[in-house]
Amino acid sequence: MFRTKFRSIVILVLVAMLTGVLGVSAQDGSVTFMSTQFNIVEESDKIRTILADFGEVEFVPSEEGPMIDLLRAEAETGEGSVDLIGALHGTFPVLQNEDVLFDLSDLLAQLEENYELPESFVELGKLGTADYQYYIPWMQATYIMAAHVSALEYLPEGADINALTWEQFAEWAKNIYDGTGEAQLGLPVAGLFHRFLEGYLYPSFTGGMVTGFKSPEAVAMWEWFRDELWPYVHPQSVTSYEFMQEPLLAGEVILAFDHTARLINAFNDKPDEFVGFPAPTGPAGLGFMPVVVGLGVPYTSADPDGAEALIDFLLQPETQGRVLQDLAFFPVVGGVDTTDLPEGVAIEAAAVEAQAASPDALPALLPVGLGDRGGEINEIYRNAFSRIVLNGEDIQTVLDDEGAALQSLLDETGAPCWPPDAPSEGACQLQ
Amino acid sequence: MTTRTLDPVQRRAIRQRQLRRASVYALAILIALWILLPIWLIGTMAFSTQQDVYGYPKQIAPIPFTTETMEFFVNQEGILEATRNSVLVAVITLVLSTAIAAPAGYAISRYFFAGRDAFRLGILAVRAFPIVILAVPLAVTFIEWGMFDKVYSVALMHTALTLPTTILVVSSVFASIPREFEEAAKVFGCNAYQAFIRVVLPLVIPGIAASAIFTFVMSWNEVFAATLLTIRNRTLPALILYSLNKSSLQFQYAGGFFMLAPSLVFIFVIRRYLFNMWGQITK
Amino acid sequence: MAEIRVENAVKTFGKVVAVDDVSLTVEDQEFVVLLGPSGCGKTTLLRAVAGLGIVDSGRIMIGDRDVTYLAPKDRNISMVFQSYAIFPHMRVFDNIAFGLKMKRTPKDEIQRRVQSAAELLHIESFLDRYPSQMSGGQRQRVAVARAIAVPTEVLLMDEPLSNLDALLRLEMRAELKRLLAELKVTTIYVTHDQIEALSMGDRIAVMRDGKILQFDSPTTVYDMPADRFVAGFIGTPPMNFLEGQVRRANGAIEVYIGDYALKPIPEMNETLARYDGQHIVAGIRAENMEALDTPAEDALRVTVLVVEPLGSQNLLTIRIGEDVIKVATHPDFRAAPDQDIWIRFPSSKIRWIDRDTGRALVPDLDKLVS
Amino acid sequence: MNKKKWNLAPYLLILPSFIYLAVFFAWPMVRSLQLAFVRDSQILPVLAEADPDADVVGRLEMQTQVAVVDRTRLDEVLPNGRTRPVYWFKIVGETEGGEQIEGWTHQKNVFIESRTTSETARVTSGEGAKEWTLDYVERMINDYRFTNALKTTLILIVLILPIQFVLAIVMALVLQAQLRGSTIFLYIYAIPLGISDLAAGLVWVSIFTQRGFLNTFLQQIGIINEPFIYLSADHQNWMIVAIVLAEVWRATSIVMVIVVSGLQAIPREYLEAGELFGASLWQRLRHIILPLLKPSLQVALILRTILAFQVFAVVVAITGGRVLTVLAYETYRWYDPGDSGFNNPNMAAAYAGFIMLISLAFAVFYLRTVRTQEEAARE
Repeated sequence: MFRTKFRSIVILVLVAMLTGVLGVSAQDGSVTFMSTQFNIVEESDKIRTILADFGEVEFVPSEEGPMIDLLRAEAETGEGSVDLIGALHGTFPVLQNEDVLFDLSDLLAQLEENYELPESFVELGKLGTADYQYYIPWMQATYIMAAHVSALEYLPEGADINALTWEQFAEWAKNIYDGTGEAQLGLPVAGLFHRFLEGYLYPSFTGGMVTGFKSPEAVAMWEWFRDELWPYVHPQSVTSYEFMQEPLLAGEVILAFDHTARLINAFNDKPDEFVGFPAPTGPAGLGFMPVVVGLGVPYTSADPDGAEALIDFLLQPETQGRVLQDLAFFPVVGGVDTTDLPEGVAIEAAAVEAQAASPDALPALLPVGLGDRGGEINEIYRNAFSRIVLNGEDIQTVLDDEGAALQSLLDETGAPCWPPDAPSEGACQLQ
Repeated sequence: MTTRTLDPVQRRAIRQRQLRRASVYALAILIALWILLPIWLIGTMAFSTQQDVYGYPKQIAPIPFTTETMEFFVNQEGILEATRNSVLVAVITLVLSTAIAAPAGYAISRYFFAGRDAFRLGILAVRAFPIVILAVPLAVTFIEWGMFDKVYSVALMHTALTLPTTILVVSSVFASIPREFEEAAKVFGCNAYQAFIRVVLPLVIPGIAASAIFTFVMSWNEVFAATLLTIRNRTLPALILYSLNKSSLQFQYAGGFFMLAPSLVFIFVIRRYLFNMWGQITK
Repeated sequence: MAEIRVENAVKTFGKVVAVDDVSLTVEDQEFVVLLGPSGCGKTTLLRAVAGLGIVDSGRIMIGDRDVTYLAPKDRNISMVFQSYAIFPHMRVFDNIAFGLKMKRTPKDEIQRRVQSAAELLHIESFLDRYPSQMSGGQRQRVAVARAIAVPTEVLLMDEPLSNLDALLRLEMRAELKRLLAELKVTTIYVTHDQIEALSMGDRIAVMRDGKILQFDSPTTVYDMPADRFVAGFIGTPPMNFLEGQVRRANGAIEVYIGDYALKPIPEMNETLARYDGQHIVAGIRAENMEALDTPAEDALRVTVLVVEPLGSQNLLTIRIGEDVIKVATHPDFRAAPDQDIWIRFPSSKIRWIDRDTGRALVPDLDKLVS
Repeated sequence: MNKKKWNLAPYLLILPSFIYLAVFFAWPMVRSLQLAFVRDSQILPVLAEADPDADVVGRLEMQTQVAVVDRTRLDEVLPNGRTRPVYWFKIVGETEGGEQIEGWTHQKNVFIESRTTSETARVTSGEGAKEWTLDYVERMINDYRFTNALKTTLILIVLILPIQFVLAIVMALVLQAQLRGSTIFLYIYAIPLGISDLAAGLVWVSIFTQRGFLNTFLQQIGIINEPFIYLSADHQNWMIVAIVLAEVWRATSIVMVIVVSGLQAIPREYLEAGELFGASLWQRLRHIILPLLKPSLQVALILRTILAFQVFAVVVAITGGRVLTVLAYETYRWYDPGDSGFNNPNMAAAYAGFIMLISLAFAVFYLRTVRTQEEAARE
């Protein structure tokens, strides 16, 4: 009796050791593509399917921090496993600082012969230098608004859904509340809500993201947000809403703001029930946040030719079209066939187009130059929100407190101002 | 039953006795329900149709019964992988922890040596320390050593976390084997090693197996270290925690049940040893 | 030949001296009982002989071999443990065969020896059982069977009967005695039960505080205890003690208990003379006094406190001065509490003890303590 | 001759665990303290020549603006076969002390608009320099979320522990009553031992969520007309209630097990004596059971408190970790390199250290209070 028990334990150990050994060994000669985008399993799957058409690609989704650590470590040894990286614009300044990326100027020249790349994005890829192309723009995304058709009847009179002001938007949310008895505007407070503050509210009301952080305009904005908008926001926004497509589909909210990739399921599943529209305009313009994703090649790449070929593949209008179709990230090259888009993507595309084309458009970049402390700036905006809106603290006090934290973050990292704030010599300064 | 008539005082005493017993029963059942009801509810959700999962009001039994929701969960990319990681981590932890703890537990229970009390105290102190204090620097160290995001690094961490408990449990298991068994073996011709293998080991294996299962459960459930130490090779709890707000209700309910189910079995297996294990530690 | 010789053994645990410079020789095939209250060092001494504890200093010889530092398995000994230490995961057969297997005895011989050991202890029908399926008494038999199955000349027993109930103990006591007489092994038997010691041992070593107080045959230990402790520890009831004063009267030595004079035997005169005028303790066993229901010339009048009829005798508790003593009488002797009776002390049965040292006073002390 | 043998065996036996705990416990702990109190800053060593091994002529702070007076280009051949142009710049800059420094540096250490033509640059990296600092601790204490986390953590402990202990003692007494089927009750009561905080959180979310079981139940018996939203920023008390219930549900078993073991160690006679002398259940509990259980309760209390400081998955599952947060979750967030975290191990270490400190303080407090009571009793 005891003996058989003992034997089964021994077998268990052996099995464990074997699986451990097998689990560790995974090597091949393909191009390794590490990306901070598409690191949710469903998305990883889709991009892998697209990449399969290029050939042997090992797609490795990663968080930003570990990717930077890995590249740093590989640069030290001189030999690397990562051939190509895909990351948000905001990730690249850190890599620039580490000097781990090839200058892709030559590749860019070749690519520009075949593809039509927007000059502004190419310029972003130089990260403030004149002649060092750190990344090639890969794709873009942004944040837009979504509404269930049932919400449209509450739209304030005379308001144009494609040219709303924030005042009208708040009125709309209030109308819904008055009409249905429930707060049905959803904000992804558990998700990427900080972008809403940084890229939408602040630019729309103060004209900038950082410099006007504690300005009188900002105080007015917070007052408005607290009193006019927040009462009509669904309470579970704070605790549960990270991807707004879920509550939209579940019918808990009928009006929402989120990243295009986090709304797409709603538009795709029920294209007849949901409409997409641009963010509203504020006194200073229509602040919105385009998200640029770039491709860079670490000089430790074992196969830089393969990496460059893969960049070429990813920029082909056909590939860009498929990424748009399947993953709802928008193309950076011209000539992408948008006639046959899935309905959901088409809805988003129209809203994105309208948002960018607005005469008052005030595109706000993701924070730049904060290095590995990029996460902290988001927390400052979130803290301001929590303290002012949730806790009801005095607005000016909170903004002064958090503004001080913001200023010291900027000083310590030496980050100069980035759009929509006016460029600065040295670290960006709050007004 | 005797049919002899009892005087009223006796009858009242009997009735009071029965009443008291019944109320203890009622209390016992009430507490059992308090523990079982939530499990039943999450089980209900895990085996309801998608429609019922999203539906409101909720049902309190999985009718119609379906494995659709569980399938949805299991078929999520990464779940099987994470489950495999979790099992792997737990098994490595169990083996490592038991292998390292067994000799130490034996030493503590069988030898009087200088520093024994200090060692015991040290172990208690380790157990009393917050995991968080270890996880952060270990994560940093593992990155430096190139061991970050590996299944075995989580197992190493879990071993450190479970080792103190395992040592104390194992030592109490050994302590429950009378020293005279070993002495008898020695008198009748065994050396220390033979006495251990022939007499002590067969007797402690059930107890140690119980402690190993407990180690397994601790590792299986551990979130903090697993979340800090992994990015791609997430263990199940780490993966679920990570994708909590991103995921649908179906995912959450099924995930909750999926994590909880093995515990039902394991605790059942080791229930007889629980007091053995914890009782002696507290001394 | 397996004589056991312990020479100047010392064993300490921290500050406690468990065995204090003990020397002891157990003759070949002799049955020696180590008797004493718990904590007297008897088990420690036995374990030192077994090799389960190594003495701090001194020497232990078995036969001609110095085994002081040898491992137990190399001492060619056998042992019965207080808790039996029957392995719960082995059948009775394997338990009994354990020592033989360890010594790589041939299979058929194991079979034979286990069988005969089991028969000797009447457990041959339980060989296939696990210990958990047996009663305490049966397990005890298994423990003994295991010990005698191995061919050894030394058998050590550590309170083997203490976990049995009274009736079983009585039965096993006789059986063990018969068995050991048959086996002709040298045996050391540890117990705190003086009846066991008296009834079984060839010789008894009475221990206290790590020292042997007296090592002699049961009758000597009973009749001529070497000191007050031994006298009080052995016997049911233990020996009575009366304190008296030595006086020289008319050339004779007398010891006064109050007004009553005890008359020592003449052989003691010389020894007791040295205590003239001092206090001394007289020891006498309950059965050695004579109780009378009528006054007699040389009898002491006392008052009965308690009467305990025990069947074979009546045990009276009486008070004499400050002391309370027990007197055994014939069962026909009638007495009731508060009744006065008279007691006579036969001179030859009185043992004299030094009040301060507790040592027994005998004409030739050295004869008693060998 | 006093031949006391020095027995090596026990030391050999504990050696593996000793080494393991030293490597994976003692050392990380030291490391943790170091992380919390040491800043890794950078300073640029300016070199005499365009060569990494050249002498250092001076050091410049980060973000110093420098003039580029000369440059040289090297072509580095990489293992992948490509060549990479690498520039060295001769720079002139001023230290914080106002000293002029002129020397060479590698391109990776400066930000420069154009490597071929620009005449100014900015120092952006250098070599590591460690310095002691209290900045992380200060930042932690001044952090807006710190107060929230500390407050919530303490509130939870104060609410959860007493409920758990009362419930655990009741459970233990029920088990002690030797009902028929008590082994089944024992098993059921022990089930939560194997349930993780995360699973418990998920279970209780399913009860408290807007479309959850609680609302279903209340609506069906007619107490409410429409689903009530418990888990929202406006109803933080409800969130606390949900967390407390989840924690009581999940973590009472361990206390129960310890209490039962303690109860079993109390000789039955004591209780029977109490009963015989007419003590009611409450009196027996108050005067016999609880005093005798004190050591067990003390152990359980310390264990539970320490564990309570570490739980965060329940809180995250129920509150989302934003409105209400606890210290352990803050630790995780500061460490987390993912998009909800700040990737700052130093701050995480400061939080971890704080948790350790406060756990120890509680443990010492418990030990103290119990001991003084005992001493008082002895007098």
